[in-house]
Amino acid sequence: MSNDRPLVLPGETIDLSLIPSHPKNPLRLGPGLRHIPPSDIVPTAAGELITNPVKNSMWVEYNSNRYIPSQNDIILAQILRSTSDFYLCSLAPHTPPATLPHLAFEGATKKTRPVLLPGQLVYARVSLANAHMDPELECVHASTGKADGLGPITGTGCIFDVSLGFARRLLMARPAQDGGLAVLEMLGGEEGGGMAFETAVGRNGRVWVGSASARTVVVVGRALQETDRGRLGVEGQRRLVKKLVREMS
Amino acid sequence: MPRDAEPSLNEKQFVITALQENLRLDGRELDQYRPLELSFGDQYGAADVQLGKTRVLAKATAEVTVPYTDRPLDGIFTIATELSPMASPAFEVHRPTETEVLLSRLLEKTVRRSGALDTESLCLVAGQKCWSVRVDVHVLSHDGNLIDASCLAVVAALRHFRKPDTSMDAGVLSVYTPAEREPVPLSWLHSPFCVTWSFFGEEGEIAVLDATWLEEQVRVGSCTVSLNKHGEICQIAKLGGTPVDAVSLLQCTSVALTKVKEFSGLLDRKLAEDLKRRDKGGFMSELRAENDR
Amino acid sequence: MTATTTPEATFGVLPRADGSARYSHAGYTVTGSVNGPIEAQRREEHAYEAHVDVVVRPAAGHGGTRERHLESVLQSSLAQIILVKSFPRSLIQIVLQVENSPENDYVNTKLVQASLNFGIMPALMQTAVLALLSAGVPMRATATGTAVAIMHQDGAKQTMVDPSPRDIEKARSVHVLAFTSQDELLLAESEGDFTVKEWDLVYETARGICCRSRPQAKEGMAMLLDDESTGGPDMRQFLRSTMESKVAADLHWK
Amino acid sequence: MAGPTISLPAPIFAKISPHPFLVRSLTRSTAADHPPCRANGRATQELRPVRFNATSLSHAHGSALVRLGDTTVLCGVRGELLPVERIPQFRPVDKEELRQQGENNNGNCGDAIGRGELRDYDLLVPNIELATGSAPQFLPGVPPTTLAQTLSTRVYSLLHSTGLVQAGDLKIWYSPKEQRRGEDVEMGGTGDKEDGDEEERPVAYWVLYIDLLFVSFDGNPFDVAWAAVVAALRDTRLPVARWDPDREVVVCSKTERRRLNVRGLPVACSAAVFMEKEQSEAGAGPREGGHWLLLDPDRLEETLCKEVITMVVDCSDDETRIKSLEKQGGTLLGRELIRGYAGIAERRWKEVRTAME
Amino acid sequence: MPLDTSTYNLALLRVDGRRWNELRRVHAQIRTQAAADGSSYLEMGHTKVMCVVTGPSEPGPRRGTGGGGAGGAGAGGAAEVVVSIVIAGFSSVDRKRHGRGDKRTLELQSTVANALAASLHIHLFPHSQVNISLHVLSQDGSLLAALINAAALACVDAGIPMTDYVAACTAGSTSTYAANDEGADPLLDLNHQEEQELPGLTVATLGESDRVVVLVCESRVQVSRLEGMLAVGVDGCKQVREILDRVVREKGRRMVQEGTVEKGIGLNEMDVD
Repeated sequence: MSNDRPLVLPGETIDLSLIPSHPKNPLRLGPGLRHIPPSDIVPTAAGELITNPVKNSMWVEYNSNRYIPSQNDIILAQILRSTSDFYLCSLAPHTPPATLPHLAFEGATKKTRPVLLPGQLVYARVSLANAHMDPELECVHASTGKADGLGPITGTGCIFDVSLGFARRLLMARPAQDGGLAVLEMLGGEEGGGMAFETAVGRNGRVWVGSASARTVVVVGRALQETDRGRLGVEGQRRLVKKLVREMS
Repeated sequence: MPRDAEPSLNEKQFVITALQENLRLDGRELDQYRPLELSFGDQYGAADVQLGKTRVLAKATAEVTVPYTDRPLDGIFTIATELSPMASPAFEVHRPTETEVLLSRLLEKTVRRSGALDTESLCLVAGQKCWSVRVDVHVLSHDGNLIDASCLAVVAALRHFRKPDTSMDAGVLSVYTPAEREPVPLSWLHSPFCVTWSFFGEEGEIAVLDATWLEEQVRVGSCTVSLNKHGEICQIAKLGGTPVDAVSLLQCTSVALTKVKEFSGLLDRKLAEDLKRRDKGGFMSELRAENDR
Repeated sequence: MTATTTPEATFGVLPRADGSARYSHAGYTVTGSVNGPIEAQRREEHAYEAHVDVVVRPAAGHGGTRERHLESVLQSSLAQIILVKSFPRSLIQIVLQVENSPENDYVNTKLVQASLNFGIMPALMQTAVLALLSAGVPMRATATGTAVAIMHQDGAKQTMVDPSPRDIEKARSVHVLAFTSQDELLLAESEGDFTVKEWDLVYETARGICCRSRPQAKEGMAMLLDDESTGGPDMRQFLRSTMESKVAADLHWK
Repeated sequence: MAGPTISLPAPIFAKISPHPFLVRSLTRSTAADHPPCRANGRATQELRPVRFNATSLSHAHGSALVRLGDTTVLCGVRGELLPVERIPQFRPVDKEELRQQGENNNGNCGDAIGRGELRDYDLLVPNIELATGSAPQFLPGVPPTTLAQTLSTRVYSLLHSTGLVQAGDLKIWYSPKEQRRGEDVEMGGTGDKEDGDEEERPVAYWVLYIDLLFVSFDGNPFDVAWAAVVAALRDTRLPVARWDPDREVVVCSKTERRRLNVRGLPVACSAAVFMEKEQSEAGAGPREGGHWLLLDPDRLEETLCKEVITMVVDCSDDETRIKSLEKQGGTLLGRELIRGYAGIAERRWKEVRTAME
Repeated sequence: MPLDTSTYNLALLRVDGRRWNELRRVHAQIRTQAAADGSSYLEMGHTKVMCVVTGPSEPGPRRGTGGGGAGGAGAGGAAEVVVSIVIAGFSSVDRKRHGRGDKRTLELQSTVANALAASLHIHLFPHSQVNISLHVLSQDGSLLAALINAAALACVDAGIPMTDYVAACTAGSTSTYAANDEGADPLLDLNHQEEQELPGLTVATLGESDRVVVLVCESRVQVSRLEGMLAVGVDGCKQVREILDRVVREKGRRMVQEGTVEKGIGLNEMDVD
């Protein structure tokens, strides 16, 4: 492991040389770190310590399965039931339900609000998350009033569970370059024989794969899950895609 | 108690639509089992079965005790299945769920009532002392089809198990510690296995083997057939659910028989391998190896 | 002889749990699962902190009073290193399933035994910590533990690390100690017959095993693992190296 | 925290915010003349006086009533006969094993085996009843709480590890030397060698049922429970029993009674660590803020403390022997404090001994 | 079993004098308890069961140990069928206590619940519960079958819409599991003694179809015997269905005569679909 991204365990002391010191902007701590006044910064999880001198931020990179809501995350939620003025949704099994106001949809009014059945899926943003309250969701930009992509999910397709780290990689701007994830491109590209499908990735480790052909959905879903579980590199992904395409056709 | 989350509509619908095209989410054939792994522990009587993401551990133990008054000539044989929160937070300790009850009943009927273990051979002194053989089934990970996996684990554990050797002289019973005498295997009569079918569709016309947890949540009914390799049915359980055509049930049974033969072949092979592993170096050294772990 | 073995751990053995680890050392094999933070039951809900629930399940037989005791000991210790305040009203559930424990071949053991089993405590503790780490549950510190026995071999006292059940039977006194990664004494359980001086000796030995701090920890701790210089494995080093390999595997794409 | 301006009656203050209440009473002295002390008026290092009252029960073979402040425990010991043929896993101690053991732990030969018998045949059966309404949290008629189970486990294992009772005292022997006729008697179970009937053999054991009943509960249950067990055992007198080969039963003498020789006098001493700050949001280590080591904590204090320590010592011989040490739930008690704690335990031991005599 | 088979081979008559394909006398009544929403009493030979149905109604407090809940209660999309079975101590020759926690009883409960749930249109009653409580007064074999039949009748009486009757009976075979003799005949509707000595199974089918709702076999038997037994069982179920149907129509007619209901109502409910 290279020394610029050292391994840290909870409670270990981070030697000061690693802590970025930026003239102006304040130090920003990401997940896996906590600040003990006055000046100690202590990891709370086991992972690689990542620092970004430019943004003057640092965090601990690690993978896990249990999603803990944090503001502005894009997630895939499942409607549990509807109350008088909001839906109760689950973000992950066995966690307290999140609330999604009936009016938090694009152009929703008392009259024209989407009616969602228990078990339906919505692509939403976490609008409020803190330890002492149940999280709140929205399917619309509070400022613009636009849904831009959020909202109920329809059409044939299926949910596939992946690790949180994998979901984060899928959500990266350029997964292939930053996250070493080319599998989706390949499936769409010539390796996959140009399959036609769409995906919606939730921070909470759920990926929705939609396509007219069930076969495609299965292939894509398996490709994702096996890439995640098998921790495949780009080459491995290519081989996997070839294999799947061969099997399923 | 915290219920397990229902799958989303979207998932439910898709599983069905896929199955109608003979597709399963993990790309298996409808009558195909997930990769099955069977391994034995260092100690006698510990079997670990992995069926895809489902994982069951069975451990057999024996102790001398007093037989039941109504059966003075029989030993005691119990199969304990307590699902712990390890399998899923939905299971609480000391709160048997329906899943648990049905599972333990099935194992009871398949292994115990079918007389797989000769309980009379466990009697030491009539009415006074007998062996109490106990199998604990620990479900470590629950991704569907607990029944088949557990049954295989239980049978494997019991066939792998050795109980301390005993001798009777002049009406005096002595039980030897493993250090004194090598333990002896149980007297085993036949090896039954469970094969569980899950049914889908309005008429239950789609039959699937080794359903995953998601599939189990969507299925409209199931039927567990227990057989041994001699083609003896030990138990059949289709406990309600959407009605299924009688003829297709018969087909299920005959397919089950072939699967059972595979299982018992696998088990025999594994047992043989394990025996080879232990034999080298003789018994005491093998014990030491055990401790070194 | 068991003292010289090195501990082994594997992660992600239970794909459906948030975190899991399988740990085997000195003849004990324990599988641990961690789920959480999840919704807590009414009765065990705390307004300001997460409830840590520990379930210990024996390999054979139903858990009895002895398991309850182990659970309460582990619970009180783990609640100290987990940042419980950051997840109010929630539950962190730790289930420890004993798979294998060394058997004493000179006695026919009974199924239910009420007396404490000291040997197993470190294994349980270690498994729990590993599972918590793999679940990414925020923690104040990690912890390492070990068991030490004081034997009287032909008149001479001597300490023995990770004693086997047979050793424990013969030992004058048996001790279990656990330290946090800040070298604080987290847990100390002893029974038998010993003096303060002897306990000091035990403390030193245990500390040597649990908190051997190596500045040059970065490079090749694999070989450091099984050095017998201090009689016993270097637990902290072990913890670090195992986590290192896990993290490296998780972040292979970096 | 209630500032000096607000004045609340102490009990209410204690109810609504126990932690600050205790902190306050520990930090500021009520009167100029005496220093700050615990809410219960004791100094931090001050223990409640312990009172013993032996043979309080007429029917038990031995009993004791122990009071420590408002914690009161009644302990009754009752012996019941267990013929060897009723022990399924009975296994007579064979000679060469005896010898082995003898070599292994020189001196106390056969001791380990004795313990083995006690454990394998469950000859000591402690049982703790908390659910007597002894305290608000223990309502009658509920299943045993974790605390009750934990306590009985601790008592059980301490009973065995200290070797307080010896298997020898509980064994009932039969020597056919003077009684030849016992020979042809079919003794199912006494798995002995051919020459078994020649030499004397054990025919039965006493099983000691040690029942502990919490009459009232105000913290520090283990110390009291253990003291009660020891006192009750010292008080125990078992009727002299022998094997009657004609009737093939064990007969007990009406008049003759033999007291157990209880080995040593182990005494438990517990304390709890009270933190000035409850673990703060930032989760900053417990190091910050003051702390007190509260000896012999009462119920209120126990609810507010996480870290606890219990040390069992025996100073009967010249040198202090520690029989058991249990420290958990915190990281504050380090090596030094525990070292020093031994001294406190010794002090306790002396008090208890004088109280017992 | 020598006893049984030998006598059989002589006269092709069974211990109780029946032929191989003969049902025992089935006697059934519905609307036995005026107070209940639906109720029934059923005898198959000496096996006697009574059943009371309440609901569909507001779900009561959830029972802990899987009291045989069936139907999509989780989603709240359909009614939950909850069955409770009480086996009277005097019901069998040796008076043994069946505690509520008894796993065999729990299994029976969930079997009956799931069997009924398959034919009842519970999806019409979301967020509600159908409580079926069964009392076993006397046991002489074919218990599960009797329970299912009684429950089916009671549900009809309660007027809960259903696809068709679920009718059940048992079938056996004169061959012991070891002997794989082809000469073995299948038997219909086993009594207690036959259940003890011969392999047998319980079948429940939906209406007149050959579609099997319940198939329970608890004894060792050659797989080759299964087909024969199943065929006989399914056929038996049809006979049972006829009997149940007659009982219901009979009762319906009498009610019309007595004017307790206007013509039509009592009966229409059955063919709601």
